[in-house]
Amino acid sequence: MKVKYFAWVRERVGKAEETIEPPATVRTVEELIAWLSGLGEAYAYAFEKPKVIRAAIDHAHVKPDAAIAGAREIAFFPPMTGG
Amino acid sequence: MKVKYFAWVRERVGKAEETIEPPATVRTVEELIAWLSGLGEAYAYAFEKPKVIRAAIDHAHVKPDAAIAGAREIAFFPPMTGG
Amino acid sequence: MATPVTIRIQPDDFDVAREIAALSHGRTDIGAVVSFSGICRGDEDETKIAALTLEHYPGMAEEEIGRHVDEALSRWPLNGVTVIHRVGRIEPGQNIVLVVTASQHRQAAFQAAEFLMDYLKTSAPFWKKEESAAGNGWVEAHARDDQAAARWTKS
Amino acid sequence: MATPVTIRIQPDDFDVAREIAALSHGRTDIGAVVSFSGICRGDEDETKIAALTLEHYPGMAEEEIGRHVDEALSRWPLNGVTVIHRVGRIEPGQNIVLVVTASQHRQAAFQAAEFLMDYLKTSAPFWKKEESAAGNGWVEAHARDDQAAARWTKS
Repeated sequence: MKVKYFAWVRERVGKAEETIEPPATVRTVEELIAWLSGLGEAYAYAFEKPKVIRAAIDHAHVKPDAAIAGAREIAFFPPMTGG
Repeated sequence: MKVKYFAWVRERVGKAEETIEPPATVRTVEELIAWLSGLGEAYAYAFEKPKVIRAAIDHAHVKPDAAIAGAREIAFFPPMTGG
Repeated sequence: MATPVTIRIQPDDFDVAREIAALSHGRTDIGAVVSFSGICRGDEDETKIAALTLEHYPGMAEEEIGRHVDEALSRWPLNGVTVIHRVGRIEPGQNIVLVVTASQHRQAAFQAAEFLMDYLKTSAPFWKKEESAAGNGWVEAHARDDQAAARWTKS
Repeated sequence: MATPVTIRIQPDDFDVAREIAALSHGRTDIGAVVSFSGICRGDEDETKIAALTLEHYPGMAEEEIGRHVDEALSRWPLNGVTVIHRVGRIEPGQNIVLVVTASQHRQAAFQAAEFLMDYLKTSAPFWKKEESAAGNGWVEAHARDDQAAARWTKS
């Protein structure tokens, strides 16, 4: 599945997007965040405060307990500050 | 004192302004309306529903019981419909 | 610096962009500009309108708008206010009234513009006469406009 | 006729007057047009700002704004909606965002514009980075913006 990062999540991870293949035991957005945090220091830093991170699946906002099965694109970003 | 009329009050009275000299017994806006109503058919028609008529003294909205003593200019008009 | 306030009553049309620019151009303390344009509609409650004619009470109209602008300035932190009201004959599709408010934050700009429009409708001395196929007649005041203005009354 | 809706995300500035005219020109069913312009301020909580850089999530940003425009159209009788959000580097005094709403009556136009701005602030995927003398940093979300958006939640 494709993962995208924005704003300081992108800066901390050090890339704007990548394709990942988490194990089948990773079923929800919060489980995916925990799994990503284990991929190295940059990820651990980006996701050090998981409650602050917002997520979207296929361009729609989702909650931490949302299932990731079937997702084409998952995005992680800080709270929005547009407008 | 100078009196001004606007919108359909003006049309019914048949003039935009005039100078009047009501007797000293006419002390409030509602008493002035009653006195004006007695000046002829046009006035009676203009003021036939006194509760609908709005008044201003020296460019400020006033209530029917406002005193007219000292007024330079009194205006009568229907409810406003600008904006 | 005193807050710039412009109040104009004029037969001529206005240019919304020019009025917004006049309030905000070259300033870096303004974060939000709200404009409201009131436009003459071609029908009112199913009646086709050919035109409106706006009458006003010269002198009082400016003063009454000024009092409500002062009230808005005392209620919200505004960086500028412009109110323009046209008078005379206005055809469907043409502008009638413009309110522009500028502030650091959007809520103040929105609320001040709504407040000013509600009071323009109910307390500024302007009257509309309609020309329609049914003849000419003075527009009646709407109870809903009084209700809209009443919500700003401090309790 | 379907209500005209324009949603654009662009680095270029916009022209408020042109956007208002595009919504209302030649139409006689519109009585009220409200525009909101959000402008880059030169200071934020006492810090002098040199510029902002706006990042967005292409694809989702347009869709998320579209969902809120649809919601606005279902809540209020609107005759047109335009939302333009700039991205890239923006200096103090320059435009960031524009919302224009048109309706027969002013309350619908005002409320829809406020609703759209509140949701743009809290749910459209845009992020601001500030350049200031203190260095570059991402703007933090304000609790007051979440509160502003929460008031539209249907209970």
